[in-house]
Amino acid sequence: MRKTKDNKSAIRKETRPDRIGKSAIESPDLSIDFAGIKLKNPVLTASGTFGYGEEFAEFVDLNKLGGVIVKGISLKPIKGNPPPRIWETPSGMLNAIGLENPGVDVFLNEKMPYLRKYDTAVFVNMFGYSLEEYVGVAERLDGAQGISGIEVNISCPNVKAGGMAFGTDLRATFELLSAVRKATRLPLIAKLSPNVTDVTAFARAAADAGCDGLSLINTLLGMAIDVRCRKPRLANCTGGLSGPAIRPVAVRMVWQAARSVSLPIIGMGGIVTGEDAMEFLLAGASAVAVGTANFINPRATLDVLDGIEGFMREQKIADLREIIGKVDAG
Amino acid sequence: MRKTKDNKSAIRKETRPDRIGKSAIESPDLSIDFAGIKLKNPVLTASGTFGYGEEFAEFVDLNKLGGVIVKGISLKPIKGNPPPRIWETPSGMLNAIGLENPGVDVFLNEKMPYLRKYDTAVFVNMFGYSLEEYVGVAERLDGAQGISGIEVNISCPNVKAGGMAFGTDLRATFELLSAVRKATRLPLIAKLSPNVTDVTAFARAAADAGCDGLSLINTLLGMAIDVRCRKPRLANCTGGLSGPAIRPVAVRMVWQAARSVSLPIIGMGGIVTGEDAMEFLLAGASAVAVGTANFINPRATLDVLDGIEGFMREQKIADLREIIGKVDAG
Amino acid sequence: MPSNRLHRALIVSHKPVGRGYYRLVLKAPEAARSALPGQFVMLRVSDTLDPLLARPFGISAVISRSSLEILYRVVGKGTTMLTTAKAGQSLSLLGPLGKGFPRPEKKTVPVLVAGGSGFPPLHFLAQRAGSRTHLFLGARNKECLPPADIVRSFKELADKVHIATDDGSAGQQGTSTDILDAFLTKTERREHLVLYACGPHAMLAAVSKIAAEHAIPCYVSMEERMACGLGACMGCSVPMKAGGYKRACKEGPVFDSREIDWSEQVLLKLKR
Amino acid sequence: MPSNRLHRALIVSHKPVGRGYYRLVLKAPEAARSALPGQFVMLRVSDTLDPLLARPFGISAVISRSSLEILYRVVGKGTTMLTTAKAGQSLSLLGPLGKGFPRPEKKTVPVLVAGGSGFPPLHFLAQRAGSRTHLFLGARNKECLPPADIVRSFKELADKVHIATDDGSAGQQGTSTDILDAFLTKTERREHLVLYACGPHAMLAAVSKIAAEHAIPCYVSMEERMACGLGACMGCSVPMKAGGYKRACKEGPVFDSREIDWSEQVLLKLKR
Ligand SMILES: Cc1cc2nc3c(=O)[nH]c(=O)nc-3n(C[C@H](O)[C@H](O)[C@H](O)COP(=O)(O)OP(=O)(O)OC[C@H]3O[C@@H](n4cnc5c(N)ncnc54)[C@H](O)[C@@H]3O)c2cc1C
Ligand SMILES: Cc1cc2nc3c(=O)[nH]c(=O)nc-3n(C[C@H](O)[C@H](O)[C@H](O)COP(=O)(O)OP(=O)(O)OC[C@H]3O[C@@H](n4cnc5c(N)ncnc54)[C@H](O)[C@@H]3O)c2cc1C
Ligand SMILES: Cc1cc2nc3c(=O)[nH]c(=O)nc-3n(C[C@H](O)[C@H](O)[C@H](O)COP(=O)(O)O)c2cc1C
Ligand SMILES: Cc1cc2nc3c(=O)[nH]c(=O)nc-3n(C[C@H](O)[C@H](O)[C@H](O)COP(=O)(O)O)c2cc1C
Ligand code: FES
Ligand code: FES
Repeated sequence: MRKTKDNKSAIRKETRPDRIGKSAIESPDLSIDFAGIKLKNPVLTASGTFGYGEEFAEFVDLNKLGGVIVKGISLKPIKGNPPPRIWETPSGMLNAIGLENPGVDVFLNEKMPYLRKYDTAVFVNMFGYSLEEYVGVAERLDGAQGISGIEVNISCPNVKAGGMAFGTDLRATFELLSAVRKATRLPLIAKLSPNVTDVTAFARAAADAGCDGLSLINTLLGMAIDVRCRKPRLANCTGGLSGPAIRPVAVRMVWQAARSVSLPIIGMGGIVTGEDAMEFLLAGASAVAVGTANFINPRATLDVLDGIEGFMREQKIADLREIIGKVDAG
Repeated sequence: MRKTKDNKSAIRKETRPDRIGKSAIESPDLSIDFAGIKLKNPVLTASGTFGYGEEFAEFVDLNKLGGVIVKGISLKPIKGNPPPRIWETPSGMLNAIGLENPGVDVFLNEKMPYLRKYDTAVFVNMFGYSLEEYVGVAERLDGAQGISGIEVNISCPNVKAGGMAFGTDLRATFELLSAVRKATRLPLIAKLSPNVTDVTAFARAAADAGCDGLSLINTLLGMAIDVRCRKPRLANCTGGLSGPAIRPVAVRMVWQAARSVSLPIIGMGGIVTGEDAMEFLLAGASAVAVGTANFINPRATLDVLDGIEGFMREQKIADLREIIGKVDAG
Repeated sequence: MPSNRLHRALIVSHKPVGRGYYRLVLKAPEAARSALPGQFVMLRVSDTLDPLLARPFGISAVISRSSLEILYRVVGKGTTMLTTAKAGQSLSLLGPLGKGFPRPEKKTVPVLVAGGSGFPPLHFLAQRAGSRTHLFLGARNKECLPPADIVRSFKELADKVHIATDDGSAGQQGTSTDILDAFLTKTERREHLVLYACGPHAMLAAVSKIAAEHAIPCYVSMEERMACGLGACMGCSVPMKAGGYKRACKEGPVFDSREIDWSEQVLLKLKR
Repeated sequence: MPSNRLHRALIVSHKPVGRGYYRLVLKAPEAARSALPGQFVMLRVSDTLDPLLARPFGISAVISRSSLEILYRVVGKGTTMLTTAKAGQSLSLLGPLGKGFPRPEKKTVPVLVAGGSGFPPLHFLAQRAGSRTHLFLGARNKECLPPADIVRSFKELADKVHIATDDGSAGQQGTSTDILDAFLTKTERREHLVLYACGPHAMLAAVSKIAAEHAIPCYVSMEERMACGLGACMGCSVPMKAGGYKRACKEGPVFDSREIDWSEQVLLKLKR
């Protein structure tokens, strides 16, 4: 697959008159152009919930996915937080993994070769504990083969420095993303924090810094307590809330962001079914990422894809462009 | 019941040496002094989920509750938002009632007389569309009989002006609460918005403005879309997410706020059982409010109360002070 | 103070009855004793937190002094889950709730109009109202009509059952309101007729209009989304002509059709 | 590419077996064929979103070429809900997962140590390991031991079953590690002994210490909280002496006890 980055800001693709009409509906067109990246379909995997692809290859033909967003990568290997790291909550879960990862060099040497075997877009989620580290990772990724885009995580609630500290401060967000922008020619997608008063301000900051797309949302900061031990359920004390519980917040933020900037958006947060995904597309996302659902059903990505396709057939929708952002909010 | 407001900032009550030891555990002491208000127990009803008490009197002996927080009251009657106003989500619900209420005068003339018949603390939740309206309501409540305290809602996500517009701006929060503070001698409880980057800053602003306590959290701003009609599920487009889905976010915010100010806190958000309530108390809340759970079980308040009492017995805890804020966060 | 409206109701029987419907018989003596046609109950379909809220269902019959009947259509998550409840288990039941249909007077000839899955409360009304009743049933096609057993039961209870389907696969071709209008037009003594309708909003608006044209009293049962069923959440509001809203669960679900602001109603709710 | 580890497994039988345990037999031919002692499966207890995550359970036996057995204790929301699943229904099953116990060599005398509800994977190991096996069972009191049927089954499979209870209500008074220590101390030919342990972390740490003192190889099964079971979420981490963490679901749940950093482990996890 060729991964072009021309015609960056466009979510659009050329009209194909031959695919309009009845026959088109029988096999609806799910391909999209996301920030200049051609995707077979809008279904991606949310970072940190799909490993580096390999973990799920037994269940999902990676070639069928719109793309894989890998677990967050940093300059140096990171050990992560002590256990317990996860806790289940009503229709959701808390995690405080602490961004455990083998570092960018090991990733490029040991994980990318596997992913390159597939004809699917690869997005590398990355982060740092300082601006310099972010830039360092971006520089290394810039040279690497087979990477369609970089998803910059400025919103991880589970590390003290870095992560959310950037993503909840407008100025820091702008400066960080601007610096990363200079460090790479790859398409840049800013993954925004939902733990802010006004997500649209951060969306604009990302646009101003030259990003090509947005991902939202990351997890909501949460906490649960073991009332008998009187200790937090997570050793890290607080963690990130994900899963269906947060979907209404996620749909709202995607909708708000889509109305305030023209960048294409990867929507995520609690997607389990094709209909869930449709909510995000209608709210204005050009693609979606399936996260926590992978844990309860390793084939969730394909089920979501089938659901979207089935819905388009049922509703006689030939092309995703007839859906994206098309909620009638009165 | 006498409702004093001396010794405002204290959550504490006098030690009663006669109640310590084994016998105390057999009937644990659930009474608390919340901002100078004596409560029989820490279980209150969250505003907007328990009507004006009367609606639930058939299921709950109001005399058994720590207190009733009534549906939000404004200066003039308010019609509310057009339907649909509610939508169910995974382990939660969205609402955009739009603060429908009969206005402060009707409230005082028609609803308060009923509540005064009970020996339970009454907290009046109130709001306005302008600072002047907030002040106006506070002034009227100030003179009224049988009101233990005012809960100032600066966090309703469902009205365009007012509500959340105040609660997400630090300066507006401080000015509004200061003005309301001047308008009444009743204990003032600020109900904070969870839709902010840093809830502790708002907690401090409320303390600085002279509030006597905090309530948190109000609902998270959310949205759901009917994918077949391509319309928001709520006529108001967005709404407030409540219920068990948001509990981890609520516990986290209570914990953060309790560590940053010394005001007593009413914790709420997804409480369904006594154990859920214990999480809030351990996180630092001095009292709890049961909200959405009233809809799925009209006796939820009493079940929560029984659960807390049973837990204290099981754990041989004689007094709530042994619990409040006692999470060991390492 | 155990309320006599909050029950653990034993499932006496629970069976599919065709056309996507289930018949659920619940033992809840206090509820059965006091239930009136048009009232409803809130049922929790499971003890988990998803689905969270109880579901409202009209009472379709009182079976004995201690049991009542619910007829429900499987439409989504909650009703699908409900189908797995077995006889012998019990469910949390809140009710009877709301105000029922005003009781037909002695001379009244009740004209019942049911659209979609709106027939259950009307079935209970037919059961109580006696044999003068006329029933109008409308559906897209035969398969969308109420279950055959229920149609039979209506035929036993009522004077006449008038059926219309959009495609003519059963009864006359047309909508229930078409045949209702024709019936009213040709009926000579209209002074004792009273309309009772339940179904989708668009159909209720149409029935309401016809009632006004023929100057016949008309009561409609408004099935709004509900969270509490008790008048506390303010979620189930119905727009009133006089301005403001009333709560379907408390002041309704049955309203005099002239009270309702159908313009706004229809505009906003065409979805249902 | 239908994976052979993701199944809709038919419930062949599902019964309470006493002392708070249930025995669940599932038809999952591919899983049954390849399962090894120490491996586990993830079961979804319902199709709703609450509880959300699948629950991990050790495989306690392979019953036939096509069925495997799960023994579980009812401890919370998920296991309570699971009890309502009926024979004839099917459950989503992912597995077998993880690495099992290293297969005992010909001459090995396997010494199994089970605490709390940690016995199911050891039961499968006993089934495969043959009659030289010794089993140590410990519990607070008689009622906290594994179900009587299972104890009996262990007695049939193993050479000797050693029981200890804190209160002496069954077997010897003391902990399983007390009697294990005594056994090892008095055993003369220790070179063929290999320890296999499963249970609460504190007990595993104690067994690990005893193994080290007696210089006997020791494998422990670490039951961590899990979300995915597939090595993707990084939620099930076990701290390693060499630094960093390994995933219980992928590199485990069975680890050589010497690999694990028990200091941090015990400190953090005394809750379980
Ligand atoms: C007073 C009243 C009486 C009713 N009586 C009956 C009856 O006798 N028999 C019957 O089959 N149904 C009746 N309904 C409708 C019934 O409540 C819904 O079909 C049911 O709640 C759907 O639940 P679900 O989880 O299966 O659907 P969901 O998955 O929640 O939704 C599926 C569809 O049903 C609609 N819906 C969901 N909840 C409600 C609700 N509370 N009210 C109306 N529509 C809803 C949704 O908008 C959606 O389109 C009544 C509703 C009301 C308000
Ligand atoms: C590899 C592995 C094998 C296991 N094998 C068995 C077995 O064969 N038989 C058996 O009865 N149990 C086994 N368990 C434990 C079993 O997974 C838990 O008891 C179960 O998940 C509890 O679910 P619940 O919803 O009923 O409890 P919850 O309501 O979720 O929690 C109740 C208690 O159980 C603990 N718990 C919850 N989830 C887990 C988890 N994933 N792992 C460990 N503890 C947990 C909680 O900390 C809490 O104290 C195993 C666990 C693992 C990781
Ligand atoms: C266990 C876990 C690990 C995650 N790790 C990362 C990560 O490394 N980088 C990142 O940007 N987001 C991470 N996320 C957030 C998800 O990518 C996603 O934004 C979030 O979970 C919401 O989607 P969901 O509700 O579908 O899971 C993680 C989420 C979970 C549950
Ligand atoms: C239907 C509904 C109406 C509400 N109305 C009000 C209100 O008038 N004033 C207010 O401060 N909070 C209002 N709330 C918020 C609740 O008081 C509470 O803060 C929130 O729902 C979280 O608690 P819960 O998850 O237990 O419901 C309302 C919530 C719901 C669900
Ligand atoms: S359903 Fe709550 S007020 Fe009617
Ligand atoms: S359970 Fe997810 S990595 Fe082990």
